[in-house]
Amino acid sequence: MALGASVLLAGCGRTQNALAPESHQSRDIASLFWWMMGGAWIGLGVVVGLLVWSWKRRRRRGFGADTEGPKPGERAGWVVVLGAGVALPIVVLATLFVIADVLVIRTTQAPAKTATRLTIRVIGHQWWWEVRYPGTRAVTANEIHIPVRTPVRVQVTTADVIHSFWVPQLNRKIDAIPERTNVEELYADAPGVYRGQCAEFCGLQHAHMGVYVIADPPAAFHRWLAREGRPAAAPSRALAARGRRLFLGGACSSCHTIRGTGASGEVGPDLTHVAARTTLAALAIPNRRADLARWIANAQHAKPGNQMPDLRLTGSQVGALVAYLQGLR
Amino acid sequence: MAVVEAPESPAAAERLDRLEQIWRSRPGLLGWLTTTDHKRVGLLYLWTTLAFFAAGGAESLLIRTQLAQPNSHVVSPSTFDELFSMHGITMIFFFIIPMTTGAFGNYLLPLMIGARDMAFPRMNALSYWIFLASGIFLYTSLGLGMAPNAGWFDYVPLASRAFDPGRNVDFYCLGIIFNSIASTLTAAQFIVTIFKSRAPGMSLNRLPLFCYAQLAAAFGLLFALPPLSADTIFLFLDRNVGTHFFDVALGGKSLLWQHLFWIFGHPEVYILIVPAFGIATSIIPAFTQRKLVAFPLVGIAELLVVFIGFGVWAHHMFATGLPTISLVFFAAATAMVVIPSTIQVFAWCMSFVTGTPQFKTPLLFIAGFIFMFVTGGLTGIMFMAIPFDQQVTDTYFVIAHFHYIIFGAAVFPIFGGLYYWFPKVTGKLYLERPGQLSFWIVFVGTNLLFFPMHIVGLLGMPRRQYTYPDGLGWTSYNLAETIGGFLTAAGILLLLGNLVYSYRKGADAGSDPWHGPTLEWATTSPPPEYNFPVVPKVTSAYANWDRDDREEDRRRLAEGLFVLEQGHEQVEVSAVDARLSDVVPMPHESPWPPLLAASLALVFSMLLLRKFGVAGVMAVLCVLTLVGWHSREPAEQ
Amino acid sequence: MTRQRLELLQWVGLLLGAGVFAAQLVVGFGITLAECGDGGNRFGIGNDLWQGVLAGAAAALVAGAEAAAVTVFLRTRRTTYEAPPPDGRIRFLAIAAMAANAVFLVIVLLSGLASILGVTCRPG
Amino acid sequence: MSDHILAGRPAAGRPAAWWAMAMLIASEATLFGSFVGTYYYLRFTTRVWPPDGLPKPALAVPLVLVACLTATSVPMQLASRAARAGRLGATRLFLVVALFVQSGYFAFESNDFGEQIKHRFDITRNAYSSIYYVLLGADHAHVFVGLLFDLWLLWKLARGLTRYRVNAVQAIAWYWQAVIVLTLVVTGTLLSARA
Repeated sequence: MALGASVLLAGCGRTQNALAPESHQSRDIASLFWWMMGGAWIGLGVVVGLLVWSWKRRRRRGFGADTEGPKPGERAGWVVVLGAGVALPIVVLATLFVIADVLVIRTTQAPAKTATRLTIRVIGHQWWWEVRYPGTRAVTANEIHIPVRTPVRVQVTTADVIHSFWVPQLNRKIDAIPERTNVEELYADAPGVYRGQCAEFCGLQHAHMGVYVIADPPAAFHRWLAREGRPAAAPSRALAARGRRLFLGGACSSCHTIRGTGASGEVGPDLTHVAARTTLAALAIPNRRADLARWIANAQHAKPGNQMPDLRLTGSQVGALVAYLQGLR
Repeated sequence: MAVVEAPESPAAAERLDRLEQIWRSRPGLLGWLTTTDHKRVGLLYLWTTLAFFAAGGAESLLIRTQLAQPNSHVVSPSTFDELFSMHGITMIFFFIIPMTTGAFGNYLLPLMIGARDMAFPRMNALSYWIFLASGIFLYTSLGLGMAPNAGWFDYVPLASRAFDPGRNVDFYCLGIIFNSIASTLTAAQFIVTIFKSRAPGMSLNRLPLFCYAQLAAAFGLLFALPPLSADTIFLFLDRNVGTHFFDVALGGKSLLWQHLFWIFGHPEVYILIVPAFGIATSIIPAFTQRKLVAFPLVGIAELLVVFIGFGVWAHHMFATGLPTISLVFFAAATAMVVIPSTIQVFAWCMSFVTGTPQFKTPLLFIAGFIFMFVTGGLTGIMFMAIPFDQQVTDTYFVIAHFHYIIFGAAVFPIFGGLYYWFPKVTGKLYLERPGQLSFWIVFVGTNLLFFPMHIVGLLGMPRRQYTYPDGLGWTSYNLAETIGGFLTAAGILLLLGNLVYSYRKGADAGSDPWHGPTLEWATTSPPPEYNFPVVPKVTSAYANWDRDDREEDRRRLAEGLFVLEQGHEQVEVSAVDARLSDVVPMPHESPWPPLLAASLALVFSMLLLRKFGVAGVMAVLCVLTLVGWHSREPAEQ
Repeated sequence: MTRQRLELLQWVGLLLGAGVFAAQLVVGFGITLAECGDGGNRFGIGNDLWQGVLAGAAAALVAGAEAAAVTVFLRTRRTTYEAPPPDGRIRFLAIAAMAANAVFLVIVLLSGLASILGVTCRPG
Repeated sequence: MSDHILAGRPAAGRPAAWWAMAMLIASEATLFGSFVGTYYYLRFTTRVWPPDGLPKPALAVPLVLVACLTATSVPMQLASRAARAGRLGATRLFLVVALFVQSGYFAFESNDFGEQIKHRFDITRNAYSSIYYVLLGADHAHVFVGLLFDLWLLWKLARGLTRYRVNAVQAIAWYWQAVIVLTLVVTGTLLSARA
């Protein structure tokens, strides 16, 4: 099953390396960097060369000989300053400007309305990402599934402060600004899990606001989307059923939504299919039974300052809730 | 060739005595409290800024310790936020600007232009006292555990009351405005002094490049600070009065903050480094014994970099989703703001090559500065490529870039300058070998500290996160950076130790140990309170290398010409060509500057406590202080 | 040429280019705001046309400033930038202005060009 | 005073006090530039201006008042010239005339400021009201400071004319010219909401 595959992929080789591009946008940016870095090393080399040369010839003239009268090598100095300090850089920089800001930018800027068929809404919260698929009921968090080799339009907004949505292997970052809806294109060459993270300081847990973009083969993606749109499965086992009652009766449902139940809170992530995700708390901890139990027991331990209060639950209550949530695939 | 040593005639000796008596300042603590002597003000700035440097450094070492390992808990997330916010604010507003302008500028500017003091000595003292008060004001917040915690650029809405209900950001707003008053006064002071108080003959084509740099920085401060004040005023009103400048729900705009902040914030970067260029352009001629190559181009470059710096602000906002056609204006300016820097870099290098470089400690620091500045500059150029900027902005790549600039291009020359002018200020020589050792430790340390940041940035590590997970390839680099941080600190301690030891036990320096090019080397070390026994004759930008003019000074002293020993006076000249226009009486010591600063501190404290009525009363107190200040006219002395 | 004329040309060369660069940046950015901002687009400004006119005019003025500086530079051949004022200072500032205006000219042309070639109002 | 070195030299250029005031004005002008820039930034990024159906600013009264204030630039200039000519009486007279008009302007405007907040709309209403009152208030504050300058100056001149006070008259006249320009800019900006 594709999900299993992606979970597997999530386990290995995840990286945020901007120089390991997996899309044409990211690749253009990376090659832009390699060219600029080459030029930079040359420039630095020239300057260091001049300094070293001056050190080599430091004794050729008596110290203090030149302070009166004509300045030695003034003409040569002017030539170098005007040539290497004015003319050459103007030409090089103008060229770079045209390449980067007129040509390359066409691939990285927001896609034209007609360029994409799938649109995804990503909403930044302190400190997690809400993900919606307009036209479907699918709502998830911190894991964005996209079809591979398909241009996807991502609309980035925020529910509170400024965040910045950034998945380096796929594209440049785009800020989530209260007064605007920003747009960028996501495109993945190959199936896989691409790690991203909030890049704009957004408060206490800025460090723990990660996101996965999971590129699946189209068929698998659509299966996933269909299942993600369905309401939550009813618990089969008694313990899980008790967990469900606890969830709906207790504080949980006032902050979390589980479609198909009475729980419709808006503060925290939608948990309808929480068990299908690979991590919890925006990549802060893996989505395993033990970690989930620890998280429910005291969310402030793994991610101090986050919005989920310590509910002072007993061990058996936690166990029931875990059993219920683990059933929500 | 100090003129005051061994005056030829008894008449000259008698004139010097009269100058002594006219300019002598009060002994003891009171003398320092009421001083208007630019040299004393400069030293006060020096000690204070070094203290803030220590604070900011300690904060950065704590940050590095926390980040040395993944998932570590050396400090809590909230403490970490306060640490990096205070580190940025301290280093920028309370160390580098007051060090390069307040300390170096105040001490050296009048000496280099052959003046006896700044144009407005009491206002000069006021700048210092306000600066000190604002620093104490801001650091009180740290003591109260209410330090600014939304970063030094303090983006809204994170900094709005809804998401930051404490007093932290109010401390930020008021502290910044308070500090801006001091910087604005300094800026106005320097501009007027450079235009009006030069020695006759020092026309604009003979103004030392150090002064050009100070002029550029002063203009930068004068025009960059008001947008910041507007911004912080808006934020303070939003938080405390209920306005809605940044409140999106009621028509405000969060990007408004960013525009105004960066209209200040980018010129700010050049304001930080241009005075350091001035230090470099003073040290290079002295230790290559050669007038700087392409003098006019370097002079204009120093002004140009600040001017164009006002046109690049939105390159800090490339990721905010502004239209491409808006961004390109700032990208184009960002590309070309490089040219003034390339001009200067090659002028410096060609002066090394065509001169006779003598690699003593100050010149080593300048060579290191050129290396660091070029490295940081080349990564800076990359940000004009909008797509690349959007990829690496807000990552450690940017941290690496601007620390190469701010530490490499501003602090290295500061260290070089401390060594270079140490003999002038103290009359003692520093120890050369420990000095060179301190350079190499700092050089290796800073590169170990900052270079890996490029790599972790490209590996995707965002800035301002209090910790990071293992397994993303960031760990070893972060450890290296932390080691580099402590190595740098060790080098700085060695540097300071060298200077302290030399101050107490160093060999006698004489008035001109380096055969220096500019006028400060033409007087004794340390300089007398009246700086020069006569208003110096100036016919070139390297006045101290014109032997005939210095001869002329001795003749003037003997004949009693341009000695001004009748009163507490200095000459005033025409702004452009420095034609002698007037002899003006100068105010002497005054108790009012510290008093005014104190009453201003009361105003700001009351604003912090939202006691606006009381603040108004305190403002009246300020007005009364000003009336008292002007009750005694210099003419009536 | 009289010294007053040289003096005037020198200041024109030094200050005009700077002012024009600043104006073109602010106005050009303002046009994009007016074109793409919520409250702006009702002004119905055609970005490309306006940017073209603006950049063209700005470039012409900066070129004028450069010409003034060059003229002064040529007319003061007999002196040096270290000579006593006003001659030395006039030559000194003319040299400075020549360098500065070259930079301003490139900025104006690049930004004008890119603001026309870019896709209007597409977020960057 | 060691005037002998000045023998036969005409005083070249303006006094340092004038330059210092120029610096103050430059920084104040930039501050107002930021305010005005903010006003237009908000306007360009807001659909309806003024928003939320707030009333457009009144036209006639502000224009008349600003005209009166502008007129005072003449007596201020005359005062500074008289001072340079050493004519104490004339200086005092012109200053008093200017002060009279200026304080009238301030009295009326500050009262109107309070009335607007009370009866038209409050500063905490929205972003428009915020920038509207900040612009207006900042301008009035500068007029008020100018009044303090005038009073201090007259108090100083009561004890004769020194070179120091001549400089002060010039500097303060210079300040008023700038405040008048700022007032014109602010008024123009606020009235542009009617366009």
